[in-house]
Amino acid sequence: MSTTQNLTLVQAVRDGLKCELERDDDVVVFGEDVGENGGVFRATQGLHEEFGEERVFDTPLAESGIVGTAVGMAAYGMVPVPEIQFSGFMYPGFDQIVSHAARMRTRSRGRFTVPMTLRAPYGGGIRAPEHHSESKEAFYTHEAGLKVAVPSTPHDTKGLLAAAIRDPDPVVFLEPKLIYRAFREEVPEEPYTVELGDAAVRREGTDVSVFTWGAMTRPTLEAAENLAGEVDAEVVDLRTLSPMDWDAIVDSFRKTGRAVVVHEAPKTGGLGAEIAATIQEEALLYQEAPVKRVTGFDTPFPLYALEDYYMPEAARIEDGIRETVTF
Amino acid sequence: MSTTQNLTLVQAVRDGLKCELERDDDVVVFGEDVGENGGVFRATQGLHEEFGEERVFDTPLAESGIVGTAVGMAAYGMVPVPEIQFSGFMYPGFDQIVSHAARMRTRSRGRFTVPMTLRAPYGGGIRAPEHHSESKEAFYTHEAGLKVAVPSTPHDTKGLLAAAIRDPDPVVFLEPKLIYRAFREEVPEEPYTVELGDAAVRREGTDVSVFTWGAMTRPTLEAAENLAGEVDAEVVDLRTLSPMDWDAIVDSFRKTGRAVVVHEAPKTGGLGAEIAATIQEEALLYQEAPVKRVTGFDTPFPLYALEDYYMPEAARIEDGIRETVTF
Amino acid sequence: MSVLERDPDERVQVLDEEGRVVDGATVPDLSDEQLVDMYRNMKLARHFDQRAVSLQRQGRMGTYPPLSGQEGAQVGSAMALAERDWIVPSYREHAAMYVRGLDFDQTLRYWMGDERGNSLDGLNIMPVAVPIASQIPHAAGLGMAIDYRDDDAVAVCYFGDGATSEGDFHEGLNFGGVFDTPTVFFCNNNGWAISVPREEQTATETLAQKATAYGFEGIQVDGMDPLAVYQVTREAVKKAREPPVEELRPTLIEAVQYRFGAHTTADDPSVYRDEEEVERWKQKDPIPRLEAFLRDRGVLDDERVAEITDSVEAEVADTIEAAESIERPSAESIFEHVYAEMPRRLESQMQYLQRLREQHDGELLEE
Amino acid sequence: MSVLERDPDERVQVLDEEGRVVDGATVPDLSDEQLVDMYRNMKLARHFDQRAVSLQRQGRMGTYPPLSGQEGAQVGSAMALAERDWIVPSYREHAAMYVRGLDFDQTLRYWMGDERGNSLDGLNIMPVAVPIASQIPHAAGLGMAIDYRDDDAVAVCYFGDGATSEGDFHEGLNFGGVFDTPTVFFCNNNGWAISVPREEQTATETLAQKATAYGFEGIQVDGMDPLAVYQVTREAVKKAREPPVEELRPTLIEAVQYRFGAHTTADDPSVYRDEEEVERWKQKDPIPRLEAFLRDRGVLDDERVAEITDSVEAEVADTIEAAESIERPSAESIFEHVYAEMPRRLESQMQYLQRLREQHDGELLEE
Ligand SMILES: Cc1ncc(C[n+]2csc(CCOP(=O)(O)OP(=O)(O)O)c2C)c(N)n1
Ligand SMILES: Cc1ncc(C[n+]2csc(CCOP(=O)(O)OP(=O)(O)O)c2C)c(N)n1
Ligand SMILES: [Mg+2]
Ligand SMILES: [Mg+2]
Repeated sequence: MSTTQNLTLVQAVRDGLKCELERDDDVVVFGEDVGENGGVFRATQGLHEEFGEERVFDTPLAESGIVGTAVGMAAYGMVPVPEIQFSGFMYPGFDQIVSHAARMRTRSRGRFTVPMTLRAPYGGGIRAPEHHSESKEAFYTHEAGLKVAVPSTPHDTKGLLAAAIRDPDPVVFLEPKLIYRAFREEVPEEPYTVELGDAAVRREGTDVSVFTWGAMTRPTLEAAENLAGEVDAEVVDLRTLSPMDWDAIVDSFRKTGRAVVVHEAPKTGGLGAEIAATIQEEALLYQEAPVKRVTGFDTPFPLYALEDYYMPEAARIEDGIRETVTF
Repeated sequence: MSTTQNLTLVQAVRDGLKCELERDDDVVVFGEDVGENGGVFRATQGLHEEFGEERVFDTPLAESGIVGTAVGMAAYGMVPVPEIQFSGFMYPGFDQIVSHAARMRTRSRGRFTVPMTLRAPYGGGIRAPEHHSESKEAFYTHEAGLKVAVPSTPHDTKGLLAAAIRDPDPVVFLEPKLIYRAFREEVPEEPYTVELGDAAVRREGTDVSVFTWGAMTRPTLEAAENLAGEVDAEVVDLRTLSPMDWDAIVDSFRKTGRAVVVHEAPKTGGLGAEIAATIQEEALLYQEAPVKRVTGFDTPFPLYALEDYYMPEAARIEDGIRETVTF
Repeated sequence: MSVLERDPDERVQVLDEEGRVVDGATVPDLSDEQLVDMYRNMKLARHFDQRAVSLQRQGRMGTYPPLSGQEGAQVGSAMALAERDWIVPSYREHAAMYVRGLDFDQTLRYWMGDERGNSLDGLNIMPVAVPIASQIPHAAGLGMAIDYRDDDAVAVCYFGDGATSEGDFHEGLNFGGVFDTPTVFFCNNNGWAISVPREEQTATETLAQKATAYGFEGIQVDGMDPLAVYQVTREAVKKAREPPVEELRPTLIEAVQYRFGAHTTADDPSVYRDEEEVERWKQKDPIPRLEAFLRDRGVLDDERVAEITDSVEAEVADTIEAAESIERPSAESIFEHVYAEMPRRLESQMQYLQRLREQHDGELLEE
Repeated sequence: MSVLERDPDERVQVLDEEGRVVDGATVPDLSDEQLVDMYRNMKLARHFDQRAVSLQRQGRMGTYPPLSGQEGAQVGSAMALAERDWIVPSYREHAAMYVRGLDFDQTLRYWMGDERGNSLDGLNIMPVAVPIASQIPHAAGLGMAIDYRDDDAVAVCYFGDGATSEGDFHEGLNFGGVFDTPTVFFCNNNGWAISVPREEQTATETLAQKATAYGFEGIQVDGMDPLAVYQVTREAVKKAREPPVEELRPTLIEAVQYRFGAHTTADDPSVYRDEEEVERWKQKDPIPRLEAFLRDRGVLDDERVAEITDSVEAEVADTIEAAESIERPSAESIFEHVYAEMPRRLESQMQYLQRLREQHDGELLEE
């Protein structure tokens, strides 16, 4: 058996980066404050010292420049792993993401590709200033050519990150910062991958399927546990949001006939909509209740005094599950 | 009766701008090539001459600058009506749209507002180069604080545009360029508004509700006509995509029990998903078939040799309707 | 000759590190009262800042961006404006906002996570802008609007050294040049953008020279010399109002300074910079410099300084008291001010939240 | 002394409008054969351009961006590169791409709406970039990668005068300066961005002076003088490979030129500019200028010119024939190359389209 380390999620990010930097000389890590400072969340701590200025470096404060130069490096055969300091600051680089990273392969019929992994801490719950609590994964899942992953455990983090970095296509890798340091898990020291596109059933159940990802996985599991006895809920952590594991979703739903989707992002146009739409498309005849969405509201993410009202929490999720099974 | 003019859709844009420029001195129109050149689609033709350089002017080639200065002008009390030359070029200004235009009111608790109308030609079908055929309305409808409108007729164009310009909130006004000159309609010379948030039933029917907007309205109506006798389809032109007219959608669906959504945008995460999700949420017990989505594919919009395969056309929509009524 | 007409590499200074007037410099024409005000504003800002950091440490406030070291640039520039002028701040301009009329309790309220601290009613201040450089095009747009209305105001836009690398810096300044707007682009070059030093932001020698790319003047000033900052800003504002023939209204001011503390309370500067560097810059502290100058001028003495210190402490204590005694914002306020009129879907989401809270005896979702 | 070491306001020129070598200029060290090649490349590009415009008029091609007038800048710069160097084009660099190995039938294919024209197999050319200025950070990134690999290549990035207003211009050049990349930023200043004249893009006198904002050199060159362009580019490339001590590798070249025709075939320039202006610039046409120089040098005569004209016409005719005889891309190719491996949902969308076409007897969706 290989040795393991007891790591938090953010330490697993760091460990994943380290393993990939060791494995492949073409991998480079860069962004604002990722060098000597080791990242504002310490996700790149020590990597600058260990791999040197050429492999792990700071950039000017310019997100379009960060993503745009990554596209150029990728065209030359490198494997860029840029960081955007918070997902709310990806927008100045949005054009480079959707117009170039996502399309270079199509545009050049496979001649040029962008095997970039664009990391960003995402989601709310840490009493942060404005724009620091966004979850707008739906922007990226609506853009063909991109993949999107969101881990929910330290083990998955390292494995999904490795898979993303080795993936020949651009992956937007959103890290749920609320749980960066929330708990620890045994993580192999060896490099390994967790395949992109594979959901994980975190709790088996027969009454209702609850689909979620990232930081919402924990309150969702908590809600499921609180309801145990009353309701037997299956909890599926989607892990990769594009491409989505539709088989896992539809299979679970065919079994239970009821579903709840939990996400932090605003309800309208969030991924809950796509999941509900697909379920009724593929399995209407199994459907015994509306697919329920327990989500953030259709408002800007409020400043932190009110963020606890905004984000789904176990009690709210429980209510959603209960309503769905009693429909 | 007031006098009317026989206008194309793009002429109605121009007429709408003209009326609002006349009505309110605070309205200014600007963007790339909207001045002397009158816009690359002639949507602002003659306005520079008529209203002068102060009211209608060219800007440097810089979308973030265009939207960002509009936000500043709005804060000072003006009513900016910037144009982005094609909706595919809104991304360099995306941060200003989502981080500022959408949020200024919330952020300042109503002290500062952005009554901007951001116009952009949108959609495919005109054999245009890469990035000129996008329909990514779902990006804007997922962002709270923005409104989104897409007209489908010259009459609505003038009225919706006036409503957008007079609206105290930022409106992303997407103009279906495929039908800019496709047909003419009688349009009152007088200013008037078509209320934001109101869908229009374009064809009454009892068997199935077909929801669509913009350039897809015509092939959808064509499909409905082709099926007349066989299927009695109701066609609803949503016109405003945010806020959506949920009452109209759910009412129509309660009547027919079956629905099809037609849009050009990619399927996954497109507005069809939100409509399907809402229908099953609000009216599952009426639902006799899956809500069908007839949409663009989950690929980048192809270069024009293949665009006809990408865009829904009447025959494809007919198939979708038929499948839905025979489910 | 205007101080603006200098070689951009030559840094404007009025006071040296000991607070003595440097050779050839003219002391700006400010009354003793105004000078004492300037001093008091800086003292107040410094004390406020220290208290704010400790509120954060005590868990009474969220992340906070301190300004110690940067009082000279903020107070000096803001005092150079007329009542009708506007400022467009980033997130660190607490002192400039105070000078322009915003009480510090509002600033605290904002950093305590309450948007109402940012509503700025009746003040010519734009709200705090968090995305770096994104406020710069707003300032150009304000200038365009001021011009359109034929008003006589000037908009002063604050941003950091790191901000000069963003596309919005470029687009904002370029619009300023093209539309010849009454705007002062005021760069608080505090040497660092979190951990990235100024030298790694750009390969130029100065930031002021970037004005060359927009066709208007750029000038470097000692940002820890409040008199020099006042003077340069006043001339830039004057030029914006009444530009000489053949000259454009905007100016890029690079105020060279240093932040003594962390980037924000979430940052640990010891990871990336030496204590020795900090000590070196503390020699340029704007507060003792102006104090020495005013003592020398006979406007301040021990007694007056003690009085000011006391009044500053009392004001900050009141401010904190005020900020902490305000009632929490209501849950409903999440839904307010998203649109002028609340759309039906939002209303039903608000009702859902109200129902939820009732069902759970108001317990749900309370910390 | 390098030609780069000039006042940025002084425009480099080798040939005057009559094709005579200007006082003090050195003719670059090119063989007669190379010079004739340069001439032929420009003639070919001009003829191709005229035929492409007429293909569009006849409905045989979609929107097309013509280059007539800009051959000197494109051919002169591209010929200054070594085999291993890269170019990063916008959408108008057909001639530069040709010189770097891309046949014109590929260019036609692309503008006929077929992505395969953009696949550029085996060539050191990045694909056509449509969003203005967005390719500039790519060129900086290429340079960073070249550096990382310790390769000896240089990346030349083309963009227009309008592009200099975009944030990506700023961020790309700033990264170039900070990371000291082997990049030449080549601005085709053709006087207009669609209908907006250069004077309304920015308030500066030159575009070259914008290099001051990034810490490296900027230089203006007569973009309709292929020899001057060749020379300036060659020196910029040389500097990028072997920078003198204390100098940065990148250069911003502003090649001042004019587009004789419309912005694209969808544009009508008579709305915004005078025929008289066009005529004035036609005096500087790079083709007769180089022809006069080469006749004078005894390298060209009527016979040789006629031969070249014939061969150019034949080549373009073959090119068009080739482009039009290629089979249409398949409907399935919409789904290919979106990802390295086709996700299942995409596969089922492809199958749906195939089923649809079968059901409708292949009639559906065919023009
Ligand atoms: C667009 C954007 N990217 C990144 C950040 C995260 N961030 C906050 S402050 C900061 C450094 C800013 O440096 P500078 O402009 O010098 O201003 P200073 O804080 O030193 O006053 C960064 C990177 C942000 N707020 N916005
Ligand atoms: C980001 C973006 N905005 C707008 C456009 C539309 N557009 C295409 S070409 C052009 C003008 C470009 O001018 P310039 O940079 O001078 O290049 P030129 O075409 O003259 O070579 C514009 C506005 C675009 N392609 N991309
Ligand atoms: Mg700084
Ligand atoms: Mg141009």
